Amino acid sequence: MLGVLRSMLTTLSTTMRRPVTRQYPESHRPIPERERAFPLLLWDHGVDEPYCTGCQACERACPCKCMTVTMKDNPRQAEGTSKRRKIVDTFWIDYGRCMRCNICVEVCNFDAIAMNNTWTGIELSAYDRHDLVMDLDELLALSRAGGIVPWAEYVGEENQKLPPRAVQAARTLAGRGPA
Amino acid sequence: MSVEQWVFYVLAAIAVGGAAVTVFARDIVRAALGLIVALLMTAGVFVLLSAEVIGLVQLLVYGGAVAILILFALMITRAREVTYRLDGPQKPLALLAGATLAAAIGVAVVGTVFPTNTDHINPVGFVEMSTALFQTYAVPFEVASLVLLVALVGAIIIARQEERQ
Amino acid sequence: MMPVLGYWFGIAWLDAILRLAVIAGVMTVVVIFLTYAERKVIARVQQRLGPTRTGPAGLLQGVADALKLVLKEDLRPTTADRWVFELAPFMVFVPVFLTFVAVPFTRDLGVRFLSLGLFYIVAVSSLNIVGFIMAGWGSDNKYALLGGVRAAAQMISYEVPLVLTVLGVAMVASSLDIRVITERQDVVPYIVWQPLAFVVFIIAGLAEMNRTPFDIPVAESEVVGGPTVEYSGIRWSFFQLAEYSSLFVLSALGADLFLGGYIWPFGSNPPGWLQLILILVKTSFMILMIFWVRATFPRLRIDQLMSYCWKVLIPVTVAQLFFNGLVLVYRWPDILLLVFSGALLVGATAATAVAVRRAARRPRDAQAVRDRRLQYARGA
Amino acid sequence: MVADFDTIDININVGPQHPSTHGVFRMVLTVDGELVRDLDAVVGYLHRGAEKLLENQDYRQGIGIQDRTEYLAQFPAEQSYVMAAEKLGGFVVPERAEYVRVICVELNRIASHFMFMGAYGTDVGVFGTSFIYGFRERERVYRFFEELTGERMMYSYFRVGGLAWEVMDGFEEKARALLQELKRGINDINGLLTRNEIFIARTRHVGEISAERAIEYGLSGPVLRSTGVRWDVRKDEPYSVYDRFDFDVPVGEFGDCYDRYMVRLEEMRQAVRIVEQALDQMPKSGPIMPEKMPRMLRLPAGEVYVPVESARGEYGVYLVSRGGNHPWRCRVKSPCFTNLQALREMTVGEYVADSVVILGSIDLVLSEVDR
Repeated sequence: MLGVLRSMLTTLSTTMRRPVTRQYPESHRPIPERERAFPLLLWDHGVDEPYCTGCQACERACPCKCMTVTMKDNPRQAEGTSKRRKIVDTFWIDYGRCMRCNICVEVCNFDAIAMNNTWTGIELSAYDRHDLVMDLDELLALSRAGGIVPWAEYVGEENQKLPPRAVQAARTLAGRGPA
Repeated sequence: MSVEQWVFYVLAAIAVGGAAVTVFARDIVRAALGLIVALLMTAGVFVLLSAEVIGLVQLLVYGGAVAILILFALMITRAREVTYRLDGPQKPLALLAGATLAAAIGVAVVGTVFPTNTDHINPVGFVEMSTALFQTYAVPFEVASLVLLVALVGAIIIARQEERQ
Repeated sequence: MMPVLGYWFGIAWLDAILRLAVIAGVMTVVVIFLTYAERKVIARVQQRLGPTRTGPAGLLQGVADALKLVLKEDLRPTTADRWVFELAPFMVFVPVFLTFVAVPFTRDLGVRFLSLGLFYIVAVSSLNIVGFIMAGWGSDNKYALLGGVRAAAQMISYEVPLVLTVLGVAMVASSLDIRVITERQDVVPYIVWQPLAFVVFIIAGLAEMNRTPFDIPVAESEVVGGPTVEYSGIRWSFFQLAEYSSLFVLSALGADLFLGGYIWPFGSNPPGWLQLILILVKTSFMILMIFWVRATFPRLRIDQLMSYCWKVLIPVTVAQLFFNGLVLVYRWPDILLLVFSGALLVGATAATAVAVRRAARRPRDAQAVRDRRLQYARGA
Repeated sequence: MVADFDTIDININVGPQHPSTHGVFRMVLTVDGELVRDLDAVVGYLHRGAEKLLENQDYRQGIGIQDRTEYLAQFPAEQSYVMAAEKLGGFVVPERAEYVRVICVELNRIASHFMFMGAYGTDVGVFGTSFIYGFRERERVYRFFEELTGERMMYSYFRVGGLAWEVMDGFEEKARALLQELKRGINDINGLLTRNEIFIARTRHVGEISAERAIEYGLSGPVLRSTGVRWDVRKDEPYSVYDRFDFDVPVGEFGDCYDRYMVRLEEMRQAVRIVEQALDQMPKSGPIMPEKMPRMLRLPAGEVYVPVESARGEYGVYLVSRGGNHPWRCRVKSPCFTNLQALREMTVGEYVADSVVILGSIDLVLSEVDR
């Protein structure tokens, strides 16, 4: 009988504590800096074009084959406004297949892809799974609007004592924009 | 007809219906449910006759306990639809017994002089009944309860025998 | 509701119909808010917020649920026994509905005040077992059948201690009229004279209502809702209605019988509004206890449940009845009622706890036990 | 005539959509009234060909599959896989990485056991309270992991040779604060269930299995230890840095459901101890990957089997490499699959209600059983 009473006291004590649940759509919990939602492409505001050159390293490294990338000659290199010889032509990521393993970020030579660490990457829902296939514009939209910046820009010049590449991997994704 | 009469006829009709289901249903659980309906309606008739105690006892004992036990037993055995004829060699005897009982009831009903003035009924109170049962007729009451005891023991013995086989 | 309704037009049957309508309305409202209260209370126990969306603080959640249930499709499995299946919810609901009739809430507020009220409630409430059996059998579903059989075994067993406890109170009050019983408690509520009866009343009541820790017939993790597994929509809502109204009725009854109802502790005739507050507070107390228990306890197993009933509850309640008889017949001082009842309560709980602990510590040849059970079942 | 009224056995199909089969597991019970006469376990509803997938992916990609194979104790699964690859390639893992791995694995063990406690309480019939208590604490651990790795469940944080990236700032303080919270959570579960007479009555002497039979079945983990066999890969075949910690291996007495619960409860406390020691001993800085790791990992030919003590028992990865950047064959020895074999023996002769409790006490992860 004492055990039963002890159980009841335990439940009584938790009744006195503060609820741990949240009113979700109204109140978001802060998500950590390293949050890995779905991969996004980054926008080079300096040159006003994507960082991505369409080299397909991520496509080859993707364990679930959710990416399709094609490359083209960069017309702006001919104009002289950009140093990139090649640039991404089309880029699709099927968010329905992506397993958010971060490997694409690790293999990217241009720091052109990052895992979305804002709520926009988490609150994804669609009535049709085809709506989860993102094209280049959609992938670039957040970065273009300043919602996510490359880690190098984010931490600033003075903090860039770059650790070995593998160590740094997670950091390359970081950097939430102002809002 | 007065309201009471209406109520009586409705109750009686349902009771007869339930009894008919009990007899004619091929599904044995349905038959038991029919029996419950008949018993409950009888309780209603008792209440209509201002014999509340008897009515409630009827509900408690027959509706609540006996019928449930029957159902319980039937559900465990799970004998569904009976597809074969249940007639046995005892059919004439059963007919005879049924006819005798019907005749007895009929004679009793016809032979009794019922009070015609229903405005003044003297309901038997709980206290009077208790006194009657536990003081005046204490010995017969206890003897009657012995029958139940014997039935219990008998049931256990039968169950044990089956187990040993 | 006596003074409110009076005898309308002096016509008995119209009056009866009106009273029934009043019960139906009150019951629905009570049930809607009880479901809300239960969700809220259990949520707090679990450090959650509970319903918050519908209406202020989620108050209209129950209404929304009720609406949803009413609008949902009413499904019937093709192999179900049509009449049995469709009538079962009403068979569960009607007896609970009828018990509502005899519970007095204040001296003047109640549907009917019967001189045999307690007996009436006991008799009528036993009937809803039939409904559970009908649902279990009529669904033609093995989970439902298992649940139905469990319900029958459980409810018929726990009927006995429940009756024996209220009988103890009736003996002390020497009346079966609930109003009389309540008003005899103007000085001391019967929970003091009969603590054992009160505890057993709650335990047996929980079992009668199929609530945790005795929710074996409807066990979600085993038989997935038991008899109600095939029901949906409005028919399922009748089971829900029955469960929560019986919760309310039983709590109100417990408050009347053991906690001094609308009388104690304010003398023999407090004003009407105070009576109403008293009964509401006491009923809520009972209901909260039951919710709390629900949020805390695991479920018993059917054989443990049965042996607890037949080996513990019934002997001690019978013993209490016997001692009550001695005290009342020989006119011993009332305090002995408390002594006997309390001693039985302490003894029974201690004995149960010790038995469980000892059984838990004692080693056992598991395989032999299982083989014996199997052989027993085979009747070999 | 009489024969028609005999009681008959009925088959009850529990699962794959039954609420308490912990995923898509199915068991067909033959019951006589409330007594289970026979049990037929059906697995395979969650087969996704994880082993085959592993054969087609390089060693880094495979880590993500390991997370999904064992979705409640992901770090032990990752650890087993990366340790197999390290053994094959002869890499030496930096000490700091080993400590971080141990911390992750043990926290993950706690999270997994919390999940068990919650689900088990629900199996026994607590109306969600134990579930929320368990999930509340598990959520804390997952928040911590999220901060560390960026994902709540599918971490892919361990890499062949070390870790994918450095721990976050304030790792140690956050871990210590987390442990304090977890201790309180363990006390809550303990207070709710351990001494409760109803819980004891429901689980004690239910689903017992003897030590001999358990070994014959090849059970492992808490299910084995509950029978009194003191066998734990961490102690008996120490891997990683487990030989540097002082911890006990709790064992049960009867091998019943209650003992399995108690063993897990005690294991949680021991895991807290391990994490505390690891935090003390951990080098404050240092590399987390060997100096020279090739960009694309190619392992020499050979075969290797590496078991680790997962939350559910011995989780092992058997790798066969024929050179190249992906395994030629990868077999996962999953503890649940082995433990599940004993289910029939444990359950037959018990009551229907117990079958769910026994199943819960094995602590299944179906994706790991079916792979």
